[in-house]
Amino acid sequence: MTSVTPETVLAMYETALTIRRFEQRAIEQYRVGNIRGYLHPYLGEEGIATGSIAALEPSDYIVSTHRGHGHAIAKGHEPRRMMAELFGKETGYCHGRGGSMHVASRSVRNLGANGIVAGGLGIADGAALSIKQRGGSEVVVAFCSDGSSANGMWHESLNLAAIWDLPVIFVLENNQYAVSTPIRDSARIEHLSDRAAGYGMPGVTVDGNDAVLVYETMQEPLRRARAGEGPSLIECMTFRHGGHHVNDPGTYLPADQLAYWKGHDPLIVLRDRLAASGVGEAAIAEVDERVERVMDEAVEFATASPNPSLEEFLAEVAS
Amino acid sequence: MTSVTPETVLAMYETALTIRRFEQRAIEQYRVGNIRGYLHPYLGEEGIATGSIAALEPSDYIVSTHRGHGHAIAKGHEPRRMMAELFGKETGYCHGRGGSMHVASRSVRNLGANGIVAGGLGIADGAALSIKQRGGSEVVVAFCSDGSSANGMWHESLNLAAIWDLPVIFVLENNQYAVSTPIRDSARIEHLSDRAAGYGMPGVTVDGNDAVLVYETMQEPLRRARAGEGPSLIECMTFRHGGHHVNDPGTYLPADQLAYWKGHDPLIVLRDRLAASGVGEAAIAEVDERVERVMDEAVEFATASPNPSLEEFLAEVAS
Amino acid sequence: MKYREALRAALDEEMDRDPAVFVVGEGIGERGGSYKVTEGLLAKFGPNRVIDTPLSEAGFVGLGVGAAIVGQRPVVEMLFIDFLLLAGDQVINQAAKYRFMSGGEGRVPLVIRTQGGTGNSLAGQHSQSLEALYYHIPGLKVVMPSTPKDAKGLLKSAIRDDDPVIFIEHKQLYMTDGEVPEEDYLIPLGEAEVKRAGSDVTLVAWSHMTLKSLQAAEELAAEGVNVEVIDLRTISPMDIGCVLDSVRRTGRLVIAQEAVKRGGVGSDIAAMVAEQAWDSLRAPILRIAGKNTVIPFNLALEKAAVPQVADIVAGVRSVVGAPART
Amino acid sequence: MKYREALRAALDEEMDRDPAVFVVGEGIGERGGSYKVTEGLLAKFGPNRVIDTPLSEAGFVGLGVGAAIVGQRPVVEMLFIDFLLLAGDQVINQAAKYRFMSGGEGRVPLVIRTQGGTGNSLAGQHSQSLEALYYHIPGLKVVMPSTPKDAKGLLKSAIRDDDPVIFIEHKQLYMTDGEVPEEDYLIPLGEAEVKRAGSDVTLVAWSHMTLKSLQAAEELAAEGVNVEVIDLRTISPMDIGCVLDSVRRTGRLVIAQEAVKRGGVGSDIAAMVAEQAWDSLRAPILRIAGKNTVIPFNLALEKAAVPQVADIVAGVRSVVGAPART
Ligand SMILES: Cc1ncc(C[n+]2csc(CCOP(=O)(O)OP(=O)(O)O)c2C)c(N)n1
Ligand SMILES: Cc1ncc(C[n+]2csc(CCOP(=O)(O)OP(=O)(O)O)c2C)c(N)n1
Ligand SMILES: [Mg+2]
Ligand SMILES: [Mg+2]
Repeated sequence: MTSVTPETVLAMYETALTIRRFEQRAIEQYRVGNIRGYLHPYLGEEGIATGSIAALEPSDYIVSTHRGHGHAIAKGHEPRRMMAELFGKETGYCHGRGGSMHVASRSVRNLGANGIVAGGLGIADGAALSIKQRGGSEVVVAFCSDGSSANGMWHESLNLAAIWDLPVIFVLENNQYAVSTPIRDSARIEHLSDRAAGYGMPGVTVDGNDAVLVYETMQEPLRRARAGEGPSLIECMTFRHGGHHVNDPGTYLPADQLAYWKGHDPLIVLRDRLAASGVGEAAIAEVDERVERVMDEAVEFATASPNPSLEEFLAEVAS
Repeated sequence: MTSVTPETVLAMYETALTIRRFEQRAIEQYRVGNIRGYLHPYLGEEGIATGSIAALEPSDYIVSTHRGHGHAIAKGHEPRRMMAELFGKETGYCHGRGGSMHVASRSVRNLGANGIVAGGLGIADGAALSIKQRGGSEVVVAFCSDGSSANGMWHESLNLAAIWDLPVIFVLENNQYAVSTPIRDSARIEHLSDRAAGYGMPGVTVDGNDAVLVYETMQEPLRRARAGEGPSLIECMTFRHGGHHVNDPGTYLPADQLAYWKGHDPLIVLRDRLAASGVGEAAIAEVDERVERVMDEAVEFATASPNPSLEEFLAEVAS
Repeated sequence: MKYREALRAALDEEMDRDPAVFVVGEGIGERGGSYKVTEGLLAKFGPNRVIDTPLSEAGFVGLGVGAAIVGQRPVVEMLFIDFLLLAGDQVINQAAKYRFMSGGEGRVPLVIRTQGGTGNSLAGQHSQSLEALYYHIPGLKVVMPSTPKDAKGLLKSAIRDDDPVIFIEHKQLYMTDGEVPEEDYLIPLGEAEVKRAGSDVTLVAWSHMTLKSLQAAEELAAEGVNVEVIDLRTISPMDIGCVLDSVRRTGRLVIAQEAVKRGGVGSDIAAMVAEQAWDSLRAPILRIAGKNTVIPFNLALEKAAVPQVADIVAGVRSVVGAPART
Repeated sequence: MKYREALRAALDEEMDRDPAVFVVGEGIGERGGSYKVTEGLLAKFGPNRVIDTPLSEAGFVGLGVGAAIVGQRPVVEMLFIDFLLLAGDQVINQAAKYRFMSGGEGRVPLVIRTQGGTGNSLAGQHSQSLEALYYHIPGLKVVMPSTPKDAKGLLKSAIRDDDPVIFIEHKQLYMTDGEVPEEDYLIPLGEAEVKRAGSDVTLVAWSHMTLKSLQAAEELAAEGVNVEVIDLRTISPMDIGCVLDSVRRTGRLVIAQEAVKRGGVGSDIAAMVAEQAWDSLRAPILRIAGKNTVIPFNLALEKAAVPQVADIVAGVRSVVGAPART
């Protein structure tokens, strides 16, 4: 266990809050018709991306999911260019061609969100293999979900990483539902992390809503990976604050469970951590204000940005 | 543990010997050009199909593999029509259209061999689901291989069977090699049966070259399945007596390992079991003779049989 | 009745009629499916015949194949045709080939219901038109209805068919309305329908493109161009005879498809007609199709990637205007 | 030099030239691959660049995609094109779309080497010709060389290409012999080659069918029929210009493909030529192709399922004999 400095906790708080507010703003913009398509909010799960990515170096890679805004922001994507992508604008990370489910950027080593559940896990292995081939010490964090664990790609990717000692950390975000299907209907085991043993890799289950705990839990897997000792699986328990996507009311989520997890909100947990590490309200208020400014600016930027050029697109695809 | 009667042991011996001699005859026929394509001998692995299928009722189903002659013969396919199929003759089980990798028959409830490793496991789940839907008590034995355990289909099929309590028994034939790749290079665990825990199903590893032990090991999984308590995984350790297919010299197989397993030949083990249960040489000799006759007849039948009608085929596919 | 309601009625009636029919897919039970096609079926038929699955696409398609082989009539719902690629082996190597490889003894009465197409800004992995992939595979039938009436009658026929059928719906059709007969009826697989009679040019389409083609025909009628619109309804087996008859009368053929032009079904139609109605053709065959691109997220780009009514109108005009060869 | 040796030489040279190039697949190391293409590479380049994988087709194709995205140049060997269906999502939804969906920033310099075709009595799941499936997908290039020289030059170009390339070999070609230049050379993707010049009729083929077409041309020459044989070599991007030029001279086109006719690449060629060389065509375009069947195990049936030299000869005769339209 590393001791986490107050600065680190405050930085995590800022990351988590940025994700929270980004999602809330994105939903607002969706409601007024500025954003279309699928939008899968990370609301309630911020602790995982925040804690796990805070433990990384900028040179480390991540592979994201369909619920990927949190991963991207934590890895350093600019909220304004993220928002612009959600708007489908030319200034977005994918020049409006990818949208929410395909945000990616070399600049921050985010290998990409994915519209196919588990579809990015092989990509994570491949990036990790190339690190190994080049003798590098970077790590790939592969975010995946409870639903993905039922998919063959999840199995193949964990096994390949294990047999080749690839520097991958599989961070499984167990929000306990795949759309309306509870994980207990998709797996007959208590902890998905128990599957790690079947690949001969360490697996652990932790509270994903405690960013600091996630951060600390990352340390040993990171050491292992950088030392060439192979992959690990970290299952982070969490829960959505709402529907599967912006148009899903999510009424199937049990009220009591939802209430419990909303009470155990990652931001509440972080505020307690801040208090415990003696960070004052003033410093927190400063962060709160900065985040608001960044969000205002992000929405303005996205709104003011031009659409992609139709002519350019038609030229690209001529034939 | 059920006590196995001498009659049962003798019947298993006949099955195992039939498989052994069938494969040897098929290889002879391949060498002289009467059989073409891929032919994956079951030589050395006879104990598994023999013991597991001896424990079944005729109404139970099996799903087979690319190395499927043993499963088919044990389930009751006629050697002559099997041989005819390998010859590509009209009298074969698939009228010469399928060949060695696609032998199947409703009559004995063999849902089919498969050219795609792990490709039949979903089919096994589906047959099991329909048994459950109809309230039947039949069981599906899904044969699979060490190589198949690295495939996503293996994972998905075991998990679906587990969550729905399907009456499937996954019999994993671990001959320790996938062509020239040793299983230790494909899995970082001691026993593949340890993966069963990840699906919440019982898993066990046994000596696959001891047909009687395999037969006994089947009893509890069969009870579970028939009682609607769900699937099980039985890993049966074994080893090929030669190459992956008839044209593979298999020189990569370690000599000492090969020697050990040849000494632990399923037929030798069965002969010891026969001796132990007091079955006399006369009874055994009778079986040996009968098997030879059946094999002679099978080769004669296949040789004398007509090829499929080209006209009929062209009519079928007209368009 | 709405297209999605017609599909639901077909499932409901067939499940009533035959206990071997069941549905399986992601979120099709309590939730009623992403497009609400299976709504209410769980309550009526119970969890034994309306089954929610995990995200194991290859697994549950394989499950459908196996259940079908032993006599059930599974209707597997694949949320997006894009995801059917995860079960490519099960569809193409298993379902499509089992009958032939077993020497004709084995049958696979499996229906895979799925949907494709653009229009909802779902980007590259949720908007494809991939019918050509399955059209090319011996052993598969491919159905792509454009109206509620066809959807119901064809789905019922697909369920009763003894071979695997890929039943492809379209995102933009679920909420469309149309007349659906009161009485029980079937529409046979492999029969095209002339959705609008005409004499100047034959316009062939299927699925959502049929609706766009009919709109185009309306506009062209105003210009005095008399377009015959044929809806293939089933693309495999294809009712090419219906197309040939029409072309022999009109002498001109335009094909409108949402899928990418290269290697699309339209190319096959063009090749067959050019081969078999050679002497009747008075102008080159025109294929109006999707552009050579991944479907973009941005709405305007997405629209530009696939044929719109205006593109069809312009295309037909150019063919009708072309100097006739006699 | 044999076809398989030419492929090996290409891999060897590119791995020497660029440390980012590596090969991964089933049994390609010590064993040298089922068709012995990678023999000797493990000894020379070591296990870090010559990697044996378990039977995790989707996994190791995905691995190739990921390695390519971060700058490696993986050459993934898929034993049979039939098995590539297990990685359909990785090829079509991931590799093919990454560049576009990332707004052009991401590139996937991945080569998937695989092989297809009939001739070895391997039955339905090991004998398919599935190039049409990948030909239809924007973002993929598809190469199908017929000679050792082309195989080497095209594989080297494929490895240096920054987009995913499906490189399809043929079972019957590995042991074929041919001249291969001593010096280092490349053959650009997307260039067809006139393998035999002629004036009476254009015969288009690719992969193994090119060899059968050249034999057919020989036989026809004896009858005084002068056949121009074009080997597409790359089917996507396709050098349709080469075909059009030829047809404009000969006025007649025959296409020979091993794949099933329905929805095959040949239909696309026919449609393009009928559209763009309409006035030059003096007879209907003939497509000679595989029958509408799963490939049978029995040798005689297998032969009957795909075009043989005699079928091509007969087909070309019928087209040349057809009354010319002027
Ligand atoms: C392979 C695949 N199957 C199905 C879908 C449709 N889909 C998108 S998200 C989702 C639920 C995923 O649940 P989970 O994997 O737990 O991730 P979560 O949404 O809870 O973060 C489904 C079924 C998909 N995108 N990809
Ligand atoms: C999905 C798939 N991948 C690869 C192959 C080619 N292949 C056929 S058998 C085989 C080895 C299989 O080894 P294993 O699964 O252990 O079965 P065994 O041959 O040892 O019985 C391979 C790689 C195949 N048929 N299917
Ligand atoms: Mg979830
Ligand atoms: Mg094995």
